[in-house]
Amino acid sequence: MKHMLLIGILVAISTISIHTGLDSIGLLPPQASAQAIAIDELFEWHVWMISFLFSLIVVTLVYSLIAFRRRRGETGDGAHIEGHAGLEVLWTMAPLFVVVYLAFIGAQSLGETRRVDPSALEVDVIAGQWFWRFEYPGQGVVSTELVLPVDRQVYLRMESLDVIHSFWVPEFRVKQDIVPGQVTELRITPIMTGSYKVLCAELCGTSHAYMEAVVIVLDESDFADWLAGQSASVEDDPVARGRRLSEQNGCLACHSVDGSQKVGPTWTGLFGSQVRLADDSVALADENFIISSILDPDMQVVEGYTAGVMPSNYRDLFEESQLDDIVAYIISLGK
Amino acid sequence: MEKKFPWVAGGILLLLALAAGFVLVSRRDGYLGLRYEPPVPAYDFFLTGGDGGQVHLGDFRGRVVLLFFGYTSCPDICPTTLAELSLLADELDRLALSVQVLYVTVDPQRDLPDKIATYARAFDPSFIGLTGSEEMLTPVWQSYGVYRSIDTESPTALGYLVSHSTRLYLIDPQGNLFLSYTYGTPREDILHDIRLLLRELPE
Amino acid sequence: MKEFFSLGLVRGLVYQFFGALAGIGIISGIRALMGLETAGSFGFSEPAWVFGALLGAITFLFGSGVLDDWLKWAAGEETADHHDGSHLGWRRYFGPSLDHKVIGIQYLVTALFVMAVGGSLALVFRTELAASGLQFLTTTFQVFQQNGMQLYNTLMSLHGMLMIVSILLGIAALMNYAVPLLIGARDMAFPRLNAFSFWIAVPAAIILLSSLFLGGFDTGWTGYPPLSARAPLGMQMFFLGVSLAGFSSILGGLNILATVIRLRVPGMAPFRMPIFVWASVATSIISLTATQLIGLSFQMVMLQRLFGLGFFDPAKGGNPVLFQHLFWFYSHPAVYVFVLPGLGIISELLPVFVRKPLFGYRWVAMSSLGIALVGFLVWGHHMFTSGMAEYLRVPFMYSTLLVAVPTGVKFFSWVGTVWRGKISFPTPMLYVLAGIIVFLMGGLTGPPNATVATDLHLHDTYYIVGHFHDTMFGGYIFPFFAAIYFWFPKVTGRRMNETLGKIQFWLLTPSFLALTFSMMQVGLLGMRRRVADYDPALGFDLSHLVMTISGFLVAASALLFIINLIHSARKGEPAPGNIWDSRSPEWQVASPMPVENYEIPFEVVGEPYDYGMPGSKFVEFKRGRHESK
Amino acid sequence: MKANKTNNPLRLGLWVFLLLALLTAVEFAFALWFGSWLLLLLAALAKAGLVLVYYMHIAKLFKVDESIDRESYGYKLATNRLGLWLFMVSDSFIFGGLMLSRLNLMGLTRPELDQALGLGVTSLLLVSSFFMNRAETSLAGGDRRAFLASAFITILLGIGFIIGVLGVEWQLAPFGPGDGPQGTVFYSMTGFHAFHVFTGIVFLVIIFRNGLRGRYSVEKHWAVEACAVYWHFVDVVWIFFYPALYLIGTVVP
Repeated sequence: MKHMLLIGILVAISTISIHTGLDSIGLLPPQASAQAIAIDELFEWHVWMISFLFSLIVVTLVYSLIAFRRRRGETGDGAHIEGHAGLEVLWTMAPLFVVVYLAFIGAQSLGETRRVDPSALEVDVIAGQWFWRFEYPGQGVVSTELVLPVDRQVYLRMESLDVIHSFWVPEFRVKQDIVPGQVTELRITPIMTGSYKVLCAELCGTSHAYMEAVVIVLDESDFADWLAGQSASVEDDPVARGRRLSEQNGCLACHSVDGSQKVGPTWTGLFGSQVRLADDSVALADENFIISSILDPDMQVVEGYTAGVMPSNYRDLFEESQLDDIVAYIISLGK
Repeated sequence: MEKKFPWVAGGILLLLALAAGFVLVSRRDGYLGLRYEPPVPAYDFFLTGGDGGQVHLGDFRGRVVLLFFGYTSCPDICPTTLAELSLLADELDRLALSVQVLYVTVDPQRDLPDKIATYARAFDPSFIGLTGSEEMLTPVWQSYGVYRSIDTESPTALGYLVSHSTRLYLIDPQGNLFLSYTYGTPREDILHDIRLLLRELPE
Repeated sequence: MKEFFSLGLVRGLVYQFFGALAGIGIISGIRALMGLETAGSFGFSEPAWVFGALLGAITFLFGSGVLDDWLKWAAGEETADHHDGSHLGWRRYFGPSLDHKVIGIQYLVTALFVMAVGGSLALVFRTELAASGLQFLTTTFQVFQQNGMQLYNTLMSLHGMLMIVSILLGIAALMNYAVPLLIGARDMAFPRLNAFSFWIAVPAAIILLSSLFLGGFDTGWTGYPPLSARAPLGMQMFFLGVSLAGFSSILGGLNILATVIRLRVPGMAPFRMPIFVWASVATSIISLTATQLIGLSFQMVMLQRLFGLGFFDPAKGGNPVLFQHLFWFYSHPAVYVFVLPGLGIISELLPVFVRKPLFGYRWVAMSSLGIALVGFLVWGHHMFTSGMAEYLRVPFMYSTLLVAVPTGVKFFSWVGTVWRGKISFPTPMLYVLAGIIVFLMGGLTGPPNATVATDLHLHDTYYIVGHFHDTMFGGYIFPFFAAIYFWFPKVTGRRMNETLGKIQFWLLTPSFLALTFSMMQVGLLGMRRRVADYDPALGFDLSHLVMTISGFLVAASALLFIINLIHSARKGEPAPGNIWDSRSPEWQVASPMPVENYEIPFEVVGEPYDYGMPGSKFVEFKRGRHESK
Repeated sequence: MKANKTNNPLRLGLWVFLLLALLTAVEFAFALWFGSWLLLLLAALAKAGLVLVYYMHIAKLFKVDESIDRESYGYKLATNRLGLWLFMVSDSFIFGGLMLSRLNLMGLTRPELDQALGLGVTSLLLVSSFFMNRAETSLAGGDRRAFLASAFITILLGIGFIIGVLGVEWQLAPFGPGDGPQGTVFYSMTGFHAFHVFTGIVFLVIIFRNGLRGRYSVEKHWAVEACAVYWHFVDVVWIFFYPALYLIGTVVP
């Protein structure tokens, strides 16, 4: 009995120390959404269970290793104990109940994260190979940054243009894959203003690591000003339209506009330059070179870059006028 | 092995015959629509009819109500459903008096009272078209689980489209939500259910 | 020179080379006749490469000679039951042999080779990830028609699948070598099928590795479409390689099941079988059946790429989530295939070093079956965020958490076994204990992924990477090392060096714990899985440096293990007798194990683990001449 | 009527075949008048059960004598039987996966196919199953000539099935492999099944050739039994694939 008592104390000490140790290093990102609060509560349950079960097994194990180690010169075997039916039933049924209860509170916590607020702000999320685009249907605004009002649920209706992506903001906790061919939904209620990052959490190809966008949570009035500002500025200047198109469709995710080295060739000084191609021929970067490079990227691959990286479905994404705007924007980036 | 075969063969054929019979029977006396087990009281509402007057769902207590949600500039689903219902009304002949079709709008901005009423009556004089303000209609939509959203991107000749859920609800004479049908359910199934439901009622 | 070419492996490789060329030629010829494009990104069109690789695998089998007996039977000739290959010496390991012990060693060496390759790929991308920003896998870096980031994706994906293939080969090595010995059988039920199961894995591994040189693939080891439907040519080699390797696992499972059901010695009732045999049966039930689904899902994407069948192409009415259902229906039971043998090893070895019966033998045996069967019902927890039907999430949460119950029975029984024993700590025991603790960490970090709400945060993060490295090391790597240290004398008649073993242990365990702890720590804070780079502002640089260093230490310990293995094989301390004083039948016979296994057959007269009961014996040899304690 | 050893099982084989044919007709009727997938499933299960019990002799799997000598032919025969059945359990997971994909992609709708052709190839396979049983039973009864004749007929019928599916059906189908879910489902299911019919034919040719050379005796003819059981397994797969492709639910144009 002496062993049991000692082990009991050690297990208690170990559980508490593990739990406080884990808490002290700050396991989770800041809570910036109502969903985060519900999820972190459930996570707290898990941390307690992990600390307790780890202590229970490891302390008992290490204690036995020390207490029942073979002393020097000792021979013979240990106690001939084949088993104990009562114990076996106990440590089958007890975990069963714990596990079913855990699943029950897990279901409740899931329900908490999926609470529907009918007056939610609807935002359509468009994900494509390696960029994000956010459209506010009610207000007719399109932006490469997800700007949200605080304390108001946002109802994200998400579509993918090519492969499976996944919308995830660590501070909001919840994550939802975006599957081509269907619309997936996600509801988030931001509770803390500030700026966070949307990350793509499903491997989607070469630049998956860099597929991210900015999320800005503003209070109600700032958000209204931002909305007004956005919808007013529908330019009629092709270069501005070209710039907006290039941002929203992920061109600038791979092509830099300041000459810096990115996945694809830079656009500064591209127009009118002599471009050396992979097959050692040289081409003049005029309008139709640029347009053909957009529509069939693998036809004329620039030297030092690999074919098959740039998506080739722009043909059904852009109309004629939009291509001209993009060319105008490239021209504006200087000879 | 050899001796038992006739019994096995007989057993199989008997089993299949029984199964076929079971399917046949369950088809005949059961309701074909999706049944609310137990029937839930239908949300009672006051909406504006063609003459501007208030129409109360409760007025139709004692009769079967076929409730459908749509709008006048709806290109496809609503007109086909209403056409089916008008054919159904003809086939009901003597039972027609104890069945009432209500057509509630999901597009209050454009469907003014007289517009939706005349639209409904065009399919069958007995049909009643109902509309109202957004605040009056929202609770009705929600309680019947009607999903509606205005699509601004795909404008057609009739202005913006409203995508909406297309279920047809059957409210029994006691005012309970009893059955519901998906779009495209053949007319005979609805007719079969109405006859079954009304026959159970004491004449 | 002629002697060199007579080796089955060499002839197989030569046949594979020419078979592949012939396959490419045939398809290119047909395409030319049909006026289709014959050139492709790597010289030939994709269908030519795929058929070439497939034909190469088939001709490898003919060349290696593993089909010879079957071909004779088809031709109506009789063949000898057992070919006695002992006259060949070491060369019998390089050709098809029917002896389960030779096949076991062949599996072991191939497993270690594949693990070394897979592990070193990890070191490459671990070095890149040591600091944020791209250091050498940059966008302008070019090799095998892949830029730095594409190469990262390929290395990461190949690391995943190569380690899985090495685990499958490793458990096949343990099961093939030990199960016949433990149940007193002369050999496996189907020796030729056993040889075929090994030799199909060799061309499969070659094809899998060739994906690195044929443009790589960027989908991770899971190969989700639509990304895998548009990946470079290397994707097809990956799919084909895994499908072929799957046959090795399926037929291996079939063989183990038939052997255990049909060839146990008289008196060995089911509940008197060694516990590792129970674990092998549970594992084989899964690998026999579920493995077909990963083959099917991969072949479906291959058909989509080759012939345009729109399984997972939304434009053709396909459903990308269907792939995930089919894929995970295998791939979750697969992780139980990986760990069940390891847990069986822990339950088998613990009593020997604790000198005490396995606590609750029947419960532990049933828990293996329990894990295997419940394991079939839980695959949905990989898809909580995938856009599958909403109503499926809660049921899969309940079924996933239910798996923790039989796993718990194992842990508690191990603690029960250790209680009031007489414990000694040779190297195998160290690995068994570390296996228990590391697998416990793996098991306990599981439930947060099982409850849907927390999984919404954890899915596809480094927390998951830490979780499955814990379960894989605790459930396979540590018990695998323990088993080799334990059974090495039966193979070579010598024992492995204890001091080297302990050095390797104390080099491996702490660094591994640091590796997975940092993985989980950064994962919780927002580090995504499968990314070539991470934002310096997140402050993960230190943790990643720790991970890279501990990765190298783990690799160093693996290297030390291989040195110990090779050194001890020739110059290890001779160990002919029952050095662990085990009751198990194979230790009652002199080492190294004779080809016939048990010239004098034995009968089961007692319980397998009655340590501590004076005078009790597990097995009794028929004519009693061969007296043993 | 003297029920000697050979014609009793042969007559049983005939009765089983007739019942299978009747059940196929019943299945067709179920599809036409009831259109309830439950009835189709029951009919398919009944047919599969009949083939498993009477043609594939599943009972032999459990009537095993443990006590005989481990190296004897009888003991090895029982082990071989277990191995074959384990293989078929494993292979059925591939067809299970295909069936689930079919249900996921098309639900209770089916591709637009020629019913006469469907019934035609199905009866070809059913008749071949009968002759396969007749071949195995004749050999077990010692009648080598009848075995060779029936085996040859089975080969012809098998080739006829493959020509019917690949040669005729694949050309006539109103959709290509890439046209929507119908193409995907139809070509993958019939393709995987036809491949297994092809391997069955190779197996048949081998046992036919060895049979000609007198390699098989009444006591030792495991290869023939294995070929028969495998052939019936491929037939059982088609028993489930046929309603899933031709009979269930409503046609999608």
